[in-house]
Amino acid sequence: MVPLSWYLTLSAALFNIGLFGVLARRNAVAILLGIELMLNAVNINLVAFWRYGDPTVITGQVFAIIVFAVAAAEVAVGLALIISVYRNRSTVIANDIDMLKW
Amino acid sequence: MNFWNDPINFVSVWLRSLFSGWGMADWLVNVLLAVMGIVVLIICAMILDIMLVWVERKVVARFQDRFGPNRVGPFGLIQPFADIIKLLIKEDITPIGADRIIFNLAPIFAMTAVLLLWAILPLGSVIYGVDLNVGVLYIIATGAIGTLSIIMAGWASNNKFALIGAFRTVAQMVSYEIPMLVAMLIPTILAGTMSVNGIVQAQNVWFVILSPIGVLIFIISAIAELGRSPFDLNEAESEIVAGFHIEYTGIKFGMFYASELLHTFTFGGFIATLFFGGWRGPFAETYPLLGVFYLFIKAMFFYWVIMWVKYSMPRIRIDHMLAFNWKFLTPLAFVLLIVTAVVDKVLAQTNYHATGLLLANIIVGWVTIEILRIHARSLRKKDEIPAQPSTQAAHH
Amino acid sequence: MDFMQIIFLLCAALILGAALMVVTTRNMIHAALWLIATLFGVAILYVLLNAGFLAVVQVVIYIGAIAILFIFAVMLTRREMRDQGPQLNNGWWMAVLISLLSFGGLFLLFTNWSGFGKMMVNIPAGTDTLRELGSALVSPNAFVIPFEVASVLLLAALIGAVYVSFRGK
Amino acid sequence: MATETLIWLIPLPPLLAFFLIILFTNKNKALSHWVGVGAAALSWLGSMIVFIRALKVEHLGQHPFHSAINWLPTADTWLKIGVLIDPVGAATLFFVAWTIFMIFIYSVGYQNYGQPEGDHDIKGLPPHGATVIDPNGHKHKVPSIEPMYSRFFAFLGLFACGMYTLVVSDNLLTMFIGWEIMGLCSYLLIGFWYGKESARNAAIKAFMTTRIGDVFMLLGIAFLYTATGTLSFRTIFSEEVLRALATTPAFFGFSAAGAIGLLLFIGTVGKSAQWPLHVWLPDAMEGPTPVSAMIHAATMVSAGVYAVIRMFPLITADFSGQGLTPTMSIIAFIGAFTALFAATIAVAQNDIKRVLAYSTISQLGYMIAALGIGAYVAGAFHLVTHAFFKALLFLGSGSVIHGMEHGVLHTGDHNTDPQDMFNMGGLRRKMPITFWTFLIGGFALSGFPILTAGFWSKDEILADAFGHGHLVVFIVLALAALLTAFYTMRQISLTFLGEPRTKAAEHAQETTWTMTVPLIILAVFAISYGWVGIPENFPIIGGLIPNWFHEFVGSTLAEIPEGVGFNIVPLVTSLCVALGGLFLGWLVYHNVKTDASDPLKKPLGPIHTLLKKKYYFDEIYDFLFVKPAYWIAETLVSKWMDNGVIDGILHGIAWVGSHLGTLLRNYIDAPVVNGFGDLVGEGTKKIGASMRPIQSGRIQYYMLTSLVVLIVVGGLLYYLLVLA
Repeated sequence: MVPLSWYLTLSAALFNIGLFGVLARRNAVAILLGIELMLNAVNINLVAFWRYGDPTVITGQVFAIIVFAVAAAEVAVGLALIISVYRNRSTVIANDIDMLKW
Repeated sequence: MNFWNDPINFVSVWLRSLFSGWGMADWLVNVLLAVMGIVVLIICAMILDIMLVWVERKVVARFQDRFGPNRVGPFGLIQPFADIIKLLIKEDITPIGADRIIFNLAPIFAMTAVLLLWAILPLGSVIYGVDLNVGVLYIIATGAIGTLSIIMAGWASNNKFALIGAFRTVAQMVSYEIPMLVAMLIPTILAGTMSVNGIVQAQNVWFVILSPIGVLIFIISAIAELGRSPFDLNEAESEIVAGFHIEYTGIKFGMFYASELLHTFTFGGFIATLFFGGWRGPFAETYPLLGVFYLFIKAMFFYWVIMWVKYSMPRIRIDHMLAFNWKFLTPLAFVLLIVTAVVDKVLAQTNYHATGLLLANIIVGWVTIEILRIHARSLRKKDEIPAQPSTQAAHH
Repeated sequence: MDFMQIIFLLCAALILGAALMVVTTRNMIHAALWLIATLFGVAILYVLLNAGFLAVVQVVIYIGAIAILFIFAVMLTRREMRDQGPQLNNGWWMAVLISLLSFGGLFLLFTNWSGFGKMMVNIPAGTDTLRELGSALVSPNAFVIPFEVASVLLLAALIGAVYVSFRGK
Repeated sequence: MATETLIWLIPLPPLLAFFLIILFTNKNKALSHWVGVGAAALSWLGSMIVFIRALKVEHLGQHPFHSAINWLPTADTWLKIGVLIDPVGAATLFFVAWTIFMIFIYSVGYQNYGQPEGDHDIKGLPPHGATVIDPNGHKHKVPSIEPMYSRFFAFLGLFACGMYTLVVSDNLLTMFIGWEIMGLCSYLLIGFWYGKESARNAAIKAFMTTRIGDVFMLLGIAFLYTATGTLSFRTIFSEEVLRALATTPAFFGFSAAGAIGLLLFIGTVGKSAQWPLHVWLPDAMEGPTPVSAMIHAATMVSAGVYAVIRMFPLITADFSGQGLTPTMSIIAFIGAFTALFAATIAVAQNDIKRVLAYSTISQLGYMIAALGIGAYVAGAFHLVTHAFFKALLFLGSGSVIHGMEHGVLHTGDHNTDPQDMFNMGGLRRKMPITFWTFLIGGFALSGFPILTAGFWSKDEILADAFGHGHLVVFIVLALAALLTAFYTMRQISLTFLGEPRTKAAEHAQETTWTMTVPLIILAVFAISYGWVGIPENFPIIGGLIPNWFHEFVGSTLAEIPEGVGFNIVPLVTSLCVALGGLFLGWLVYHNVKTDASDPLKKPLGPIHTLLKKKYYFDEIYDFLFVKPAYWIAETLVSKWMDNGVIDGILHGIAWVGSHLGTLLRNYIDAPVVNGFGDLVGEGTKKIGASMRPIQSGRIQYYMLTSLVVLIVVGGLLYYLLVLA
């Protein structure tokens, strides 16, 4: 049987890979991809805790579902922003999108 | 228990004893049985698919007042095999600048998406791949994979038309998933479960009677999902040559083609399952193979209906397609869902359950038609306003 | 090393490998597709965790909607097929460092946690988790409020996205 | 409608007319004058109803029509305002209503309604006439309509409102309000032709002069209010209040009652143009003639006398019957003096209206004198009669002037003054109605025996004066009466008798009915009104008609004053002076040839000039008050006080301030405050500049930084909390 530790480790690894993506990728879309990875890691954790805790208490899954909703919203808005930025500045390189300084 | 009452189980028990007799590990036996079941199912599906090619060609020929294939074999029954051979021996071209891996993955995904559907399609009372308790969602999920395959194909071909086709497909599929899902929720509500087999079990009265409008919505959105005319914008020959599979040749194209046909048939099956009592019929309980037969008949019928629509309706414009979905189909679906839910709750455990739902559907339909009529009238009025040529000239 | 563990390890490998490809591959479309692979892996994990509903939803939402959206976005924000030039910015080694550090930190925390090596308990017979989930989502004394809030959030996001990316006629 | 309500409503219509005309109808002349005249008619109707009802009441004096409402909350009591109609009020209301109504009607004609627009008339100047071309092509110069016709009726309306308010009010406050409204209106109306320098000056003069009186009156009112805590007549005139006032001493040996009476009386002096504040009235003739009539006959001047009559109980509060109180003697003196003094001036005036003006002054003097010696009823009686015949005379003179103007326009020589009596003569044939009515008015004024109203009122005054043994007053008044008769006859003969002395006079013609009808009506009153006040004990006709007026008006007072016993002396005197004066006047002036100077010039010599110059009063006042006032204003206040002292101080302060400011700026603000501020600003800027690179605008660096911090802090915490 699989112990909880495996799941946690896996999710931690996935989370940090996503984190790396977020921090290191130049492309804004790629950054969003990283965020998706992190969210999935979180979901894995939630579901795992549900399953390894008391399965009759459904909270973990509910949280996971809400995370889905948040993820969907975040992607919709984020991509919309990126596209409109691309229209105006014709770039999606995060470091070139630095209008917001002083 | 004998073969006729429970064929699959009978076979599986026999095989299990056989394998364990050979001294296999349990989990290995399970895997082996599962694989065998899958293989058998896929093979059946494929053979059926091949026959579907013939059916398609025959029916379209009749629709178009032709004979169709009638040279190779009796009634041209051997024709599809000839086609397949032709496709197999054709040169397999991968265009320069194409994304090779994805380009090759796409048709496989397309086929996979269809075959995955068969996993939950209950052929008989006890004949089904798995009885998933989220079957209805599963259908949508596989649809997502179909979408994915098409967009992969469109993008990897490195071809404008392909890409446009892909875009169109995605727009269409993502939009029409919504009314489809909502329409599928109606049987879910009525049956109280998402498992497809459960829905079939619950259909002592065919759900088509309880929710005719739901059936219509489901069929329309299914056609859109399949990307068949009048919603075949992804391969609109007259506009974007062949859409997403413009660059495909040989068996890859064949797989797309086959997957489309099989997809259609499968959806016919699901229409039958969700609304027309699936495999149910006289003696289907006791003799499941009869159920398979019934389902096949019903599925064929709806396959034929879809073809009928395809070959008798022109393609509609993309904006019309989207507008039709967002402004008409989706709202109607939601209204219907709400009405159904309420009426179902109110009339549960009464004798008027069925009649009440039917009435509700009729009322909804009538209201919808009235609204459409009013709208159309106002539009006509707008058109009837005479335009002054002078101002027109001034404008141009 | 039993069957479950094998499957777990397989799909863990799939997940992590795909994820690594996601964050490292040069071609954005490939990255998106790799993301899909990862998501598939996660879906399988859900199945292993007896959360079938979540698995399907994962496929429907992530692959059917989000991933497709990503591919769209990538296609809309590019000039030609290939992405040349480095895909990682200059501070990537820093990012590596941070990620490793935080992973280490997390792992440290886990190991010091008592329930780390916990084993799976059997779901008591006759509990339909799907049914429970459904009722929990809509029962007033459970999660109806967060559920509604989430739906409102989605609507807001929808409108916002439309507004942001709307190119005025 | 209840009488009280009706009384409340009487002053309203003219006021409404005023606003209506000003705000809405002023573009439309006909509508305006209909509104005006209509309003006047309404008030007239109301007044008549009230008057008749008043007649029906037994002992109106004891229970008059009276209603009051709370107006101003004063501490714990209310300042009530209300309406009161007692016999005097009724009598006054009667003649006020009639005269005002007549004047309204008269104005329609006088302002040339129905005539064409003037050729080059401009607002603020009298109409210069218009040229019309008759069918056979001859050009005619005809009078043109007043450019500010509507405005005139609006002002008249306001004026009427003021007068009615004054008459019906039951307390000093509202009375004073009406009083002031009239003050304003007289200013507006005298300066109606504000284009004329003289009119402007006259307006200002009238306003200022009356203002002096009003100030004193206000003082009196204030004094009264502080003394009694009320302004309502009925409460003031109650026994105990009067006694209290009479007994409390004020100043200079005046009792409070006397002092208040004196102060109020000074107000009257201003309003009724008594010496020494008489100077404004003759100049007031600059206004259109109906205005003159309005101000000098019907309303304002009468208002002054009316006020004294109203205050009579107060003034005579400490009057024991013989031996006048100081206040009364002052009043009597001023009245008598003014009567004579004005009469003498009137003799030497040539302007038809000025003569009337001075005669007005002297007649008012009569009344005042009468009141001064306690002849209450006589004064009131003369007030009423005089109102009628003086209104008649003014309107008549207006009609004459109008006729003359017509003539002037016709002949077109504009250097003949249409108001100078020496340019007239022989108008009796040209304008018979005017002549006869004017004759009646004149005879009434000069007290033509038996027939006219004036005779009875004057005779009563003289009788009173003689009867109560104020011989000085009696003689003075008798002289004044003589002069009155004389200059009246002079006026009549100069105007109507003899031959026309100018072309204008030859071509003068009768005026329209709107002007003549009022004349006739007023003439009727001028004769008949006297008969209501014939003493019973008068020989022959005495008692044929009951002395209604005496009973009626007398009943206003607490105890009805005794009619004096009949005495032959005053009767003879008045007969003599009246007839003699008339005869002399006719004798001297019955045929004055063209361009002849005043026959009196030679015999009187310098005195005549003196009189003609009105005893140089204007000059004296100019020297005594106006010049000093100007000097004070310009030299003392403006040049020395204001420019010199005050500005000096201010400039000094400013100088100091500015220098102090410079000091502060240079030695505190610039180095310290600014230095600090700049330091802060610059410092912030520098810090910001050094910090700027941190804000690169690159999300990933932000995230990186925050994560580094997070990990460090997290590790630290973990180390501290868990490991340590």
